[in-house]
Amino acid sequence: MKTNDVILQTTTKVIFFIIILFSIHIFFAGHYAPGGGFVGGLLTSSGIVLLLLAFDLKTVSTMLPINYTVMVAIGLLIALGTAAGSIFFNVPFFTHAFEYFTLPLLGKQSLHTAALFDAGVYLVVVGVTMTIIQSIGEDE
Amino acid sequence: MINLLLFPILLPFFFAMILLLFPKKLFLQRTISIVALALTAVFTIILMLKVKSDGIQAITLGSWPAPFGISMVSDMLSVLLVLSSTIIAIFVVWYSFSSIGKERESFFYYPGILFMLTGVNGAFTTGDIFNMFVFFEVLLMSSYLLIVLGGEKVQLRESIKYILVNVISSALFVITVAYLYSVVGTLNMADISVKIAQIDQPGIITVIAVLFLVVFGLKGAIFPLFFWLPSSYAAPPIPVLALFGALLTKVGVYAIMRTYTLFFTLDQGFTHELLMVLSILTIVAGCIGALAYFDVKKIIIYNIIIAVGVILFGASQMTETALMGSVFYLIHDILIKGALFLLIGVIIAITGTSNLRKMGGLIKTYPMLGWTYLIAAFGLAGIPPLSGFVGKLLIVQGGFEAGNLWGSIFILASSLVVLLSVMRIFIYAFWGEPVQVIKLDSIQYRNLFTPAAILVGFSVIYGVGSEWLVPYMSDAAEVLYNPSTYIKAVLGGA
Amino acid sequence: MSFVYFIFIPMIAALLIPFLYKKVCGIHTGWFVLVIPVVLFGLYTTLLSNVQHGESVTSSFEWIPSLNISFVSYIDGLSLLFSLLITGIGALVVLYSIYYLDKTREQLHNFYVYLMLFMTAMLGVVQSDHLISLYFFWELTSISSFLLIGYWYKRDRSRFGALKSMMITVFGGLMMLGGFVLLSIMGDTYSIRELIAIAPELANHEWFVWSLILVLLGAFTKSAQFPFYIWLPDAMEAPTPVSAYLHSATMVKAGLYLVARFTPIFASSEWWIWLVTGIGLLTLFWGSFFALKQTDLKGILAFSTVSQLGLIMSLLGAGAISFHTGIEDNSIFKYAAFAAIFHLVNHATFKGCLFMIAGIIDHETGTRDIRKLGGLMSIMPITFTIAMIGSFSMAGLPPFNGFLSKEMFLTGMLSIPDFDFFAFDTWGILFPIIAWIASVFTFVYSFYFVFRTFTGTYKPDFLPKKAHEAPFGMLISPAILGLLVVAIFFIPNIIADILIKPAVAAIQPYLYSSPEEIDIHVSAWHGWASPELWMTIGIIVIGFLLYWTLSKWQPMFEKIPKWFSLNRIYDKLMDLSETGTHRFSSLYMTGYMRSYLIYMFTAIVVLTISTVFIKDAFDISFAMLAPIHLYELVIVLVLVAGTITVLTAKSRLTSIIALGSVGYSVALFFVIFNAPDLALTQLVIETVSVALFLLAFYHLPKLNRHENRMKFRLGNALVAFGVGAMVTIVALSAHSNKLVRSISSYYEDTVYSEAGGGNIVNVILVDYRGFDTLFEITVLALASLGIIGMIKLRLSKKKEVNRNENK
Amino acid sequence: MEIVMCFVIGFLFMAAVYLMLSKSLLRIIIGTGLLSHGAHLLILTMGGLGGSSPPVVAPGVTDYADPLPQALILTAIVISFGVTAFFLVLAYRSYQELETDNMNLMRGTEDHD
Repeated sequence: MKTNDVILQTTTKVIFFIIILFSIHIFFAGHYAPGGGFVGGLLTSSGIVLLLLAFDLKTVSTMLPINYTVMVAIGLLIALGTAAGSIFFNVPFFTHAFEYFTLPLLGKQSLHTAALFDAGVYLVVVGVTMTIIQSIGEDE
Repeated sequence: MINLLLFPILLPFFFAMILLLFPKKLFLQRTISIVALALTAVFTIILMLKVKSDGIQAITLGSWPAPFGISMVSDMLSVLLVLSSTIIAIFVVWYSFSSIGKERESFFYYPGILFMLTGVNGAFTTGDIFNMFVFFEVLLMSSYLLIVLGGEKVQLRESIKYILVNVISSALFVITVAYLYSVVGTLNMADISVKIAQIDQPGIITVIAVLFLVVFGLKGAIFPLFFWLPSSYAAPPIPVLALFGALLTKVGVYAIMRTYTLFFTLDQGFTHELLMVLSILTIVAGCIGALAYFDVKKIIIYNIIIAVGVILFGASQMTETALMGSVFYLIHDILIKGALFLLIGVIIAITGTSNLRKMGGLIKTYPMLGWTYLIAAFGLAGIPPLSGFVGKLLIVQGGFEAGNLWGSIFILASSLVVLLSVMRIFIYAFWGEPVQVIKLDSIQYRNLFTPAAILVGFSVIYGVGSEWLVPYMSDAAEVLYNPSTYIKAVLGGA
Repeated sequence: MSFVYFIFIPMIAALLIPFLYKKVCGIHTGWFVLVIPVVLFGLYTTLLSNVQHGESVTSSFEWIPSLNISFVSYIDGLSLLFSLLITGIGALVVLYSIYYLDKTREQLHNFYVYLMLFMTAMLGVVQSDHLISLYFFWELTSISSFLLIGYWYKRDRSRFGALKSMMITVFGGLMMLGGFVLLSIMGDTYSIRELIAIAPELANHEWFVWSLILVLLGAFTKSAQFPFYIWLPDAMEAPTPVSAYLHSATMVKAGLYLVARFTPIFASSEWWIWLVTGIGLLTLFWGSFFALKQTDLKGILAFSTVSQLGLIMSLLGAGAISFHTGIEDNSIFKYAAFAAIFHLVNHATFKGCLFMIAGIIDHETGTRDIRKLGGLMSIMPITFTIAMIGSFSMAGLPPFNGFLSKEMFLTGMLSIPDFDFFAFDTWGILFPIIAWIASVFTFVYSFYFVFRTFTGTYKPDFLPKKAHEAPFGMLISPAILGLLVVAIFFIPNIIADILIKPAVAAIQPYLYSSPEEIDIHVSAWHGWASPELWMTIGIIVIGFLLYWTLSKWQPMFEKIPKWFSLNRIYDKLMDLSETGTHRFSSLYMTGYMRSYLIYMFTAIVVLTISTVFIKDAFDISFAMLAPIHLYELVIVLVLVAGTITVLTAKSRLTSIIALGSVGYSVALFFVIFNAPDLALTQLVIETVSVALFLLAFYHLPKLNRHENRMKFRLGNALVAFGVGAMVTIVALSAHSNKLVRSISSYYEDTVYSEAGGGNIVNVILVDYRGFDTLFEITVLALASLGIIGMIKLRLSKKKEVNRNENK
Repeated sequence: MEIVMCFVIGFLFMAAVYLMLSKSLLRIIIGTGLLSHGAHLLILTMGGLGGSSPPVVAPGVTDYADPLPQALILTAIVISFGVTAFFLVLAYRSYQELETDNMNLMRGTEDHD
């Protein structure tokens, strides 16, 4: 069993990074093409689940020492914070701001507060999925 | 501060997130939640005064024009409901300090309450029908959390039923919104009202009206959709029960009142007649249950159902008097139900049982508790000058004005059953031969009794000081009776 | 002076009582309390001269001015008479209670708080001109009476009696409120005076009779009229001072007051005359007859009170006839109202006195059971004398005040057949006959009460205590009342001028504009030719014979079958309210979720589908449809097949996987209907969900064994089919009724330019409707918090551990 | 196609309700899963299934599928995911505490006397 695990674990690590990269891509694509924080977050967590399958829970939690509840809270705070920023400008809540830029290589891009909001969504989704899986997994 | 009306939603929301960061620090959990609620109350009062002076507050989020973004609307009705919900939450949290237990407190109990308040306040404030669904889900999900928290056998068993019913009602909510969207192509509530008026409420809209009644009726526990409520509500600990009993059904009632005064006003001969018949049957069902059980929790729980019937009866009359009565009664019921649940919580803590037949003679050892309970009971039954009276009087009057003689007389007669059911608690628990009681230590007793008593005090002030409330109540009823101001505030112009 | 505030004096004083009770232990709390009624009595006497000239005193304070709800004190003759009764008898009762209730053994503060609360309530009832404040005080009397009856709350009978009286009187009160609200809508005012002023207009209103009946329900329940009287005998569980005060002299007369007060409004209706007179007379007879069945002294007095209240009620009804006959023809009807008030005063004196006597006997012998009593005359001579005075007055003998008013009553009843409206000329003859029979029984029970107690043989063995004369202080109050009983007989016309005529003028404003106009003179002697005299002689002779033979026929009461009683109806109702509702409720509150779901689904389906057909809303339009492609049908088939597999799967694993396949086909639908975001999300979510299902499932190995296919149940299938049909029907109709263009083109137009995005769905999610998303992730977060709580916090385990440790 | 979909959705609802009326907790939860699938498809159908391209802005395209229902569905999907997860764990905990997944054995007493 142990030797097999090593192969599995190594491949998993590779796949994990691929998944993470892909999920980040999906996340950023969201505003213009299908994707977004939600799907991105789910993909990331499935990557972590893969790690969980290959290693045991303890190893993963030392590899990724993350308190997922806090992650959820921070995600929510980011999302709320983005939306609430508009309160300080006395415009309706959730008013976003964006600007188009033309960058070398990447062409026309935009910088958008909505992306920040989506990042909050991303964090919450990862946090939630991992919390659920972790708590069920820890329970014997 | 054009975002002021969002504060009652965002403040508890924000603080709930903060609380997630350190779940085990109980002192901070308690302090922050009380501070959060107090802040919320302060901002709600500011908002209420603003609504009073400047009229309906409305904002469409994201700076989009009205039907396209999500509109939030604070009219007098919703701000009053938000205020009373916040007040109830404060007292429930205070009561929880010495009753809910450290274990629950360190597993997101306070964030759960704050999130629930977020959902409740959001549902009262939103001006978008799909957003209302989302807020419903927030408050439901927090209620799932709270009802099951602790994982006792009864809780698990009853949570399953509770969640199942709510999953069904949520699915129905979604499909009903979808039907409505198919016909009128919009989600903004003011806009829906305009569109329905344009197409003169064809039959399909009436069908959708009935579906909405069903959806909100499931939440509000009207006949014949109330069956799930009694045993589910009896499962969680008292503070949670108080919160549920005071607030959750009221959200359903509010939604019925809102949709039936804003959307479906053109076929009242059918829709409102149906609402009236169902509300009367609701009262009957509640009365039967309130008399059938010798369990203090059950008695008050069934009284929730009776009150829902009374409020909706008023709403179905569509006269200005009756609507004002309904608003009066709605707020009264939030306060008095909260108070009563906390009081019977004290009784249960003292006697160690909720079975009336095992109680007796408490008036000798706990006289203040007895008198406070009696006042609350009379308030519930609508004895003047306590809080239930003015609302009931106006509902009855409005019913007569609308020509529903029997209905109004029936409402009056139902007060007798309410009185009988709550007096039974008084007679069995406080009178009679004293039975062995658990000796509560006096500090704990005081900590439990004080919030309950103050809440009863609030309800007394609510009744005696009705004069100060009338301007607010009549503003609230005015919007229901004549929703054009609501539409104007959201869509502007027109 | 603002008399409206005086109403609240007892209530405010009540707040001080517990304090005094605690601090000043040496003195009986009653002495402090006594000051209040005495002072108020004095205050009200100052109004006597005003009222005699037909003036009235009004004062008010506002409660909810925006709804026109306020407290208005309006003191005219009628109100003043009652106010004086309330404070006067109140003072005597408090004095009596000082000796009756032991200051060491009883919780005096409670007693006096209730009593003062009651005094305020009662003053409020008789002075309120405003309908709502009248109702307020009315309910307050019921509540304080409830508390007083339940004063000895450990006794079963006290609790029973308290609840019974409250249920019946509050019911009446609620109905009365309904009547009031109707009146206020009809007349557009809450003021009784204003309503009286426009009474003729009200009479034509369709709700007039409704309001009349509802108001009468209030009056009848409070004044213990047939068939509502049943609470009064049970109210005798209250301490005797309370019975004397509330349940004979004052509270039970609130109903009479109400009838008197509303006579000017309702007198025009034959319903009013028939109901008030008829029910009154029936009650009179019923009470007097069943008084003889009683063996408890207070029981006899309770039934006697019922009967006397009926008497007064019937007189008030007869008095209303004068509205139709007018004053000119000098008919006898105008006497009726006078007689009613006169008897009301007399009754308060002699009945109050008798109750106190009953209390003394109870206090000194330890029992009220008339079968154990007897021969007390020599032991308690003073008590006996006072009792004689009271009883003879009650029996209608001279020279006591009861004789005078009884004569007037007979006069009134005799004249009823003369009235030629409303079929009184045919049925009216019954009235004097019933009145006469009832008077005979009245005579008998009066004798029964006094002579069975005081004459005959003394039976010390039966008595819990050794009997002796009552202490002096306890005798003062009944003695004063006894003196009044005699005094009124000799100076009836002075009393009439001061008290009664002003009250009558208030009842019959359509006859008199001021009390001075009332030309009624009370005399004890009407000459040999008067039929009243012969009736009275008849009453005495027959009554004496019946009393003589009482022991022969009294057992007859036992023969009346048990089920034949109104109390049984009340008991049945209460039983129904406990066990009946419980049994009924258990029929449907089964605890099975399945049955609840079936009720609810059935209701939803029936409501919705019948609305569809009633409103003729069903519609299928073939316009605007998307075309059907073959591959779409294939996915439909896959989805249906997946669903059927879920339904029929034997193992749960199969159904989970089949559910997954349904989810994936939904994702495919999203693909073909141009919803890539949805498809992506659905795919990922479906995967995670199936994983979760399996994870939860994986943890439950032991349940795997007894798996089997779902049994087909027709009931479930029908309900399920109904729901499916409903969803389809409404969906078809809704889709065929796309009456308004959707708002979504706005998003297509603005997404790039104003929102800075390209994926419209995503931009809606994070921008246009970002608020939804914010709370949608909150729901997710909450779910995870809930899950942590569920997994980690297990109080039931902990409880079990605790329990084991305690063992 | 909408008409076909209406029937498919009705069928899903029927199956869901039938499962919910069964006594096995797991089947009931599966039922709620079917219920939400039905509801999501219904929202899509009610928005109209026409529209020749996905609602992603592209040059030259005018006939987009209605984006609003899609956004609503996305919200609804996420929420029902949360609820299902919660419900599953609840079921799992109930098995542990009550040692059954039979709803008929989870009656609970309505009476306390």
